[in-house]
Amino acid sequence: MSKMFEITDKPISMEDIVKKVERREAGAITTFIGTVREFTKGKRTLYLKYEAYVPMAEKKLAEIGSEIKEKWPDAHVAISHRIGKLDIKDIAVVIAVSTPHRKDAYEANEYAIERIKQIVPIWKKEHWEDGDMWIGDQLETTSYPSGKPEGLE
Amino acid sequence: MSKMFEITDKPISMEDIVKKVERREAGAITTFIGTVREFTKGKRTLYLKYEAYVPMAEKKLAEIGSEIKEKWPDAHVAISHRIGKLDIKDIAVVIAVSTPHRKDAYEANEYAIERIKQIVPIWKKEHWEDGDMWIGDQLETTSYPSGKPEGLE
Amino acid sequence: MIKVLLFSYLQEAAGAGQLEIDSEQLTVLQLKEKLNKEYELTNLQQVMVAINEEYATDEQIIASGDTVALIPPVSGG
Amino acid sequence: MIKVLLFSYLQEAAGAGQLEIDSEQLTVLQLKEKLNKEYELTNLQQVMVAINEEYATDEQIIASGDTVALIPPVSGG
Repeated sequence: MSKMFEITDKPISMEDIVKKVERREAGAITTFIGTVREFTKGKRTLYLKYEAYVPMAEKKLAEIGSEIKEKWPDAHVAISHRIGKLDIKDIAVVIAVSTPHRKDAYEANEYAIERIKQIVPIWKKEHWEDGDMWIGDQLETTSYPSGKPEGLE
Repeated sequence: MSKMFEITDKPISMEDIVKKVERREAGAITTFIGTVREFTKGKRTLYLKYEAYVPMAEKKLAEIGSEIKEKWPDAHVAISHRIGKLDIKDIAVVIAVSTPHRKDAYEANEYAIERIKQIVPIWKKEHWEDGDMWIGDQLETTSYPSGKPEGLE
Repeated sequence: MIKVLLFSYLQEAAGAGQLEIDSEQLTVLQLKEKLNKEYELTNLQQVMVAINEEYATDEQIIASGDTVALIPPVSGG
Repeated sequence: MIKVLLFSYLQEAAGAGQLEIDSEQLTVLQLKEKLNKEYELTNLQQVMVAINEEYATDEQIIASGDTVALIPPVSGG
């Protein structure tokens, strides 16, 4: 059976992830598709590399699934994150959430991406025309002001 | 060229709609996929029929696109809504929004589905085991308390 | 001549998807009253009207040559 | 023996993805100090530590046989 929460080194098909959450009782499905952006603050990316601590990352993705189940009991969630070399426009992550009511599908989906950026051990290395750098967080610094990821229990 | 806002009587491929908004500058794509739900308040749906005033519906979808462009200038939006007979789990509507920043992609997407339910001339007829009914609005009554769709300028 | 398009339950109630009203000019409200009297379409106060694919108010004028659509509460999405 | 996994820039800084620390028991903070001294890994106060795939605080005890991972600020998604 296919995993609801997975780290993969293969291209991600959004339709496959959506299929994992499709149900006869759920009329609303939201997806978030994170792709590799060419320009970030005017800087041109050539390609990216993602690296993960795979077993822990899959565990943390599943944990996000459990958190969502607590907050939105009717939601079904599937998340796939790709690792390895990704080119511009390649899909890095797909989050699919199905719920009976659409409001929940948006909220739970956004919650998932926020949590991924806080607790899932995945790292991105940007390769620009003039060099490369491991990206430490969404502000593109490598430090956490609080000394640890926000929102961590 | 494929239309960004369309009413179609053919099955909708979510990947096709997503492709319409993919860009090298946009790292975040959200989709909303509305599917035919089998049970609504305990009542079993066998299938649905959607009908539209097609030229006006496409015009109103494009108008929603313009509204979004005003509120979220960086967003690109594509919407396809299917009409005709749909079975359980069939896709009725796909909304895809790409933006450089993910928060906007969620907000603009949710705005689109809310507006569709207010101003786009599409009607759903539910076919249950024990009969059928045109669905007047999301509360499944056929009247608007205010005499016209909310949020209509 | 004004062309009137009907959808959803109104189409079933009238037994036709399209009517032709022989009138040079009338307001949206007057059209609704006419349809109520001549075609027994009820509860039209719940129904929006579009003139040439744009929503219109009860006071707006419909002229010969216009295409009018009766828009019952929508339920797409 | 404690197994220490390194990722991202720490892996490049140490020149290895995995280290083995010959110790029966030490706290997370002690491990960080040890890695700083013996492997010249700097700025470890910004780095989270996971013991057997769970985030741990500086005070938590690491015992021989545990797998520890240094988790620099994450950037998935």
